[in-house]
Amino acid sequence: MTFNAFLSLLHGAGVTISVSLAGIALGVPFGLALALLRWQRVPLLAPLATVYVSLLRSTPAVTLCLLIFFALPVIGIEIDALSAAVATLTLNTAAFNCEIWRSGLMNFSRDQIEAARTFGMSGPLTFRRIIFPQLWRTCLPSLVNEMTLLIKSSTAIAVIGVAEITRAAIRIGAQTYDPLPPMLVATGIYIVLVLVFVGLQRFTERVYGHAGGAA
Amino acid sequence: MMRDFSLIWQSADRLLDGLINTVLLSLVGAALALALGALLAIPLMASNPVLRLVSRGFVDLMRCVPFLMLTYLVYYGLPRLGLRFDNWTAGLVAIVVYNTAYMAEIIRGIWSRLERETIEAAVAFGFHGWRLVSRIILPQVMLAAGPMIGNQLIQIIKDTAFLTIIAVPELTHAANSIQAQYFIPFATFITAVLMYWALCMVVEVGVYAVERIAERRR
Amino acid sequence: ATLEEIKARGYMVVATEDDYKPFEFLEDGKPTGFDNELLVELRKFVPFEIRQEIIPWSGILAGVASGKYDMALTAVIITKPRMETLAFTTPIADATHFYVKRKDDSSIKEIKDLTGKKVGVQTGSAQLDKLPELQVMLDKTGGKLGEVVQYGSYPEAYQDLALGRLDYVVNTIINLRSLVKDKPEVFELGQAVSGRTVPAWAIKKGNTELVELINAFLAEQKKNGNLAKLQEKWFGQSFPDLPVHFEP
Amino acid sequence: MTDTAVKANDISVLEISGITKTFDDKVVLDGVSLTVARGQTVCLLGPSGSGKSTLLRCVNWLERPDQGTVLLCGERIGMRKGGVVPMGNAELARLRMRMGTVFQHFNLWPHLTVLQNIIEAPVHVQKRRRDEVIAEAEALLENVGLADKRDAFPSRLSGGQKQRVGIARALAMKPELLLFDEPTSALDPELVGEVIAVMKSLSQAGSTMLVVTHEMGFARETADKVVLMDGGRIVEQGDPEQFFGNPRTERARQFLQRYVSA
Amino acid sequence: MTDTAVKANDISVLEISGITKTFDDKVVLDGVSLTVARGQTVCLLGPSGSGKSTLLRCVNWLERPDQGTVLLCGERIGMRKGGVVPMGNAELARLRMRMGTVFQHFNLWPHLTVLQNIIEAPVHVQKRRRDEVIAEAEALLENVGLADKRDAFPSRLSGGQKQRVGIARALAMKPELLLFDEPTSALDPELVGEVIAVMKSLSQAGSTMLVVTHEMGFARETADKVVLMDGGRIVEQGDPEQFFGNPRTERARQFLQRYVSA
Ligand SMILES: Nc1ncnc2c1ncn2[C@@H]1O[C@H](COP(=O)(O)OP(=O)(O)OP(=O)(O)O)[C@@H](O)[C@H]1O
Ligand SMILES: Nc1ncnc2c1ncn2[C@@H]1O[C@H](COP(=O)(O)OP(=O)(O)OP(=O)(O)O)[C@@H](O)[C@H]1O
Ligand SMILES: [Mg+2]
Ligand SMILES: [Mg+2]
Repeated sequence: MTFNAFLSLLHGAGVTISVSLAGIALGVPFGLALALLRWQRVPLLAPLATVYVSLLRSTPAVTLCLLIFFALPVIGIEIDALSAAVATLTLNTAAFNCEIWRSGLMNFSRDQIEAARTFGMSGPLTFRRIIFPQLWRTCLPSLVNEMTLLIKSSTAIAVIGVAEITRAAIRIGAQTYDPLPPMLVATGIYIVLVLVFVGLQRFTERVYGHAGGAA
Repeated sequence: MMRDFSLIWQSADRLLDGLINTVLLSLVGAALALALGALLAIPLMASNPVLRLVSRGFVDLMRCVPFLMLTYLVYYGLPRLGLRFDNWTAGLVAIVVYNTAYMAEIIRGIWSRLERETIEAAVAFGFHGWRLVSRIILPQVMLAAGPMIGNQLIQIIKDTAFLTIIAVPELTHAANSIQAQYFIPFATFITAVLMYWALCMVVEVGVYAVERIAERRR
Repeated sequence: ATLEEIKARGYMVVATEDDYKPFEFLEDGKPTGFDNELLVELRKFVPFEIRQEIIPWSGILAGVASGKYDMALTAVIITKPRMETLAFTTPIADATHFYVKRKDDSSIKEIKDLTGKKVGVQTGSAQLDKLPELQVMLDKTGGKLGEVVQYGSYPEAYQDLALGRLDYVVNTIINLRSLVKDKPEVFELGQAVSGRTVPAWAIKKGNTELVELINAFLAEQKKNGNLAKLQEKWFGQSFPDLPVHFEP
Repeated sequence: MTDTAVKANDISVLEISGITKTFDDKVVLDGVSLTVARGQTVCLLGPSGSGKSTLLRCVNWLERPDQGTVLLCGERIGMRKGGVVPMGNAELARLRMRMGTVFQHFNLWPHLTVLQNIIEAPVHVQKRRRDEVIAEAEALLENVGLADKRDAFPSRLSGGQKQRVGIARALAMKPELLLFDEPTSALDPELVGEVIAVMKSLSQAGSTMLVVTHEMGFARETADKVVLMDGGRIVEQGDPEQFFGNPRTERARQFLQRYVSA
Repeated sequence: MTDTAVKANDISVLEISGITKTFDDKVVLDGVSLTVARGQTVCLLGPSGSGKSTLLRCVNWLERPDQGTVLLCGERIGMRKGGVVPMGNAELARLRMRMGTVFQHFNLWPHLTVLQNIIEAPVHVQKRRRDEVIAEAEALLENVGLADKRDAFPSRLSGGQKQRVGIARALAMKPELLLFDEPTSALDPELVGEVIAVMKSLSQAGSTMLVVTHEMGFARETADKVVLMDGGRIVEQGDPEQFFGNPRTERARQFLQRYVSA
């Protein structure tokens, strides 16, 4: 592998990082919003969220990406490749995150919510002050699971010409007929990247592990 | 578009073969990954730091490695060490090893936030080891983790699609073959998505049933 | 878009692949290869701007089908099923199918030795469609086609061939020659296993005016010798007797 | 004991009438009516499963009764004027804010420290000034003997300690009506005395309390009115002297007898 | 009251000596020694936070004491012979199986019905025959007045009902030693009477009990020995007549005084 090839891998890594971060930053709160709709059984919106989750979870990311990029313009919505990539990852991960948040919400202590209500806390205030500070800790391992999957599956966006790490590696391999070295380097980059998230999870668990617990 | 679908109808047998492979791989993969994931959660929660470190190392490694890469390693790498699987087995091994780690982490996450008191009560009544895990802890975890485990089961179904690179003739493999042959991507995708959707529905019905059971106990 | 629409808006969009050496690939991030050099000439030929998108094969399929790209400027092999949805330009090369085998495998010497052996091809590829022709050849010697394994792309098939999971792989002469040149110690080129096969650029079916414009360009390239020069440069040989219209 | 007659003339802080509640075909409350006048301390007695907790939960509308009305200082809880349209959450919250509840199972918030548990609602619901609330909370903690646990998390407290935090948390709201669900059931006798002292001083300061309890001593000494429930109904109510000295119903006699023998 | 003198001559079912336990630099138990003879009922009294629950938790080794030994029928708990090597979980479980615990906060298993909660350990730990255990469990449920809640889940029970299930669950183990952590704290007086009747009959059938309680009446009537803890130490122990009638220490006098006044 030449130095230039390595540079193009690094460039791919930059694309993967920025697209993944955008997907996570948008997808995690979007998933939470969907979960709240379902948890509160909001009429009309809750069933819609259910169908959304069901459909989006079963659509492969590559397919979703192609549909967004190539099919949306047919109905008059023009979208550039990078936005389509971020939209793909966001919409996809939000469906999975919704289920994670919902799982946490359903298991949240009813007694604590009741205590909050008797103290006159409104729904949003209860959520902000009582539920969420505990909820995210319960959901963290699974959320990070989903983040790792998102980063690794972000290669799906290559199909519309966004050259992230894997695509960069494939391009190098296609040129040299020796796919292994660029693939190994790409894998190494993935491992380092995901390790940052996993490490942050472990660190957070250590810091917040002691406070709380069941009252 | 109608003509596209009629072209697909002509290749229905290929899609059906793919679907059967996908179902088999998902079913066996999911069952094994869930069972092994539950087992792996035990060392993850162990008080012995060595056990904990080793199992966590495995889990975090799997979470870091791209699934495609793992599949490559199992299929093309292991033969160099003298371990040779056919593509179906290699695919299954990759799916199980990879998803076991994810399942274990999901289960550990819920487990670590179970009410300590109910577990202590069980310990005080003489439960320990596997029986404590299987009778008191896992049932509570499974009831609480329904949607999260459902997520991962759906990931397994979709992971089978990656096995197309090692020539496992599953659903995506069949769909790709048809779309490239006739150059009709969208009709093929829609057909495939509908088929995957049907499979995921099975998972969703299961998750819903678990939620019902859990609801009655809350 | 039709030629009229293209002229009106002032540009056309073509899609090329990024991992299809020697037709199109990237060298230090810059597109190069046979098709990319032709694209330089095409830009000079047409009276409008040409925008290029570099996309993997599966994206090209979807893009041309949806009309986002006006032309797949890549070596799309002309087959009957594809002609149902696509229009093809004048062929740009010869892509008759050959087989490749492991160098150390002495059991295969000629076509009839292929009987019952395990073959790898790309899924949904033209190569797959061509296998019946090999079947016919084998029939003549009383043999039969062995198990067919379909791969997502060729590099994996070559890997499995090297590992001994396959006995031979079928692909176009151009690709195989390029492969054998790179890995002479592992692979060895065999004989032709199909009749004549040609690749061309693909345009959405019905867009005849655009096809005609591109055909005019290719005819000019043929006449001024540039096409032959590029074929020589990238494929190691030229194909002077390519048909203008090809019916598979 | 304070003068019941005078207090009863005041406006009722709580007026429960005809509350019925059914769980899975099982009638848990069966037409319960009860009033608590300003400044009164009403004790709710009754065997396990008689519906005492459920009645309290109906008062702050955690449980929606099937029938009946609950009025807090004349304002209807849970239903808008007219009694057909259910109240919005914001309205409910405003009414609930005026009641303080101490739960049978404490229900402390595990992610907050003792002090944070206490100031949470006054600061974020009542929007009172943080430093002022903290000062009050510290005084309350002093009162219930937990000044040193100020920054501990609930999981580190013993049962009695948790319950005392629960009481402090309810008091910090300065509520018009205090609801207690067995506030002393997990406290040892020493602390029961202290807590009762706190409650008495509250009573004198004009607070109104509805207390579910098994502490007959407390009921006898502190209550202005004693109510005995059984099987979802009120079987007897009256002032404690009469109730404990000379119960009118057979059921009450039976209930008290067991108590004396235990 | 049964004859303490005779019982004390029997072998000790429980022998605690010199237990010390520290949490974050805070000494919670400070050299506690205590024996419970076969058939004895020992009541543990003391103010909140004095370490009563922690002592019980040390007995079944849920909490590992820093120092001291616990013997169950002469067998050391938590440590292998020699007292250096900690016990394996299986060994510990075998010993714990012989003790039944009723928790202050019930700690029922939420995923199991009332009946399943009761039969879980006898069937799966003690490996007794299922139908036999079910029959016994039903009889126990009858005893504690919960026959109709057989198939309900714990979340649907009132506080007192949960506590009674907890008691039935412990009794179903037919344990050699029963540990109660405030078993009656959430019960009404009527039930306290019933539960105490159950406990008395157990006592007569030869069961041995260590009971943390705030019910002075119960301690006075049922205990063979009363132990007062304060600040992690035993400040006084003796037979109930002497303890309640004529306490030796100032601390006990003070403790009892509060109780009487409450
Ligand atoms: N969510 C519920 N679903 C079904 N039944 C319930 C539910 N909550 C309470 N019950 C039943 O209603 C009855 C009354 O319960 P409640 O908690 O009001 O009793 P209580 O008088 O407070 O008893 P305790 O003194 O034991 O606390 C009980 O029989 C209980 O089993
Ligand atoms: N895990 C723990 N970490 C730190 N301190 C603890 C822990 N568990 C208990 N304590 C402290 O130990 C002391 C004794 O607690 P314990 O639960 O034994 O009291 P108790 O006598 O049972 O009181 P109560 O009657 O209120 O139940 C308390 O001060 C408590 O705060
Ligand atoms: Mg109650
Ligand atoms: Mg205690």
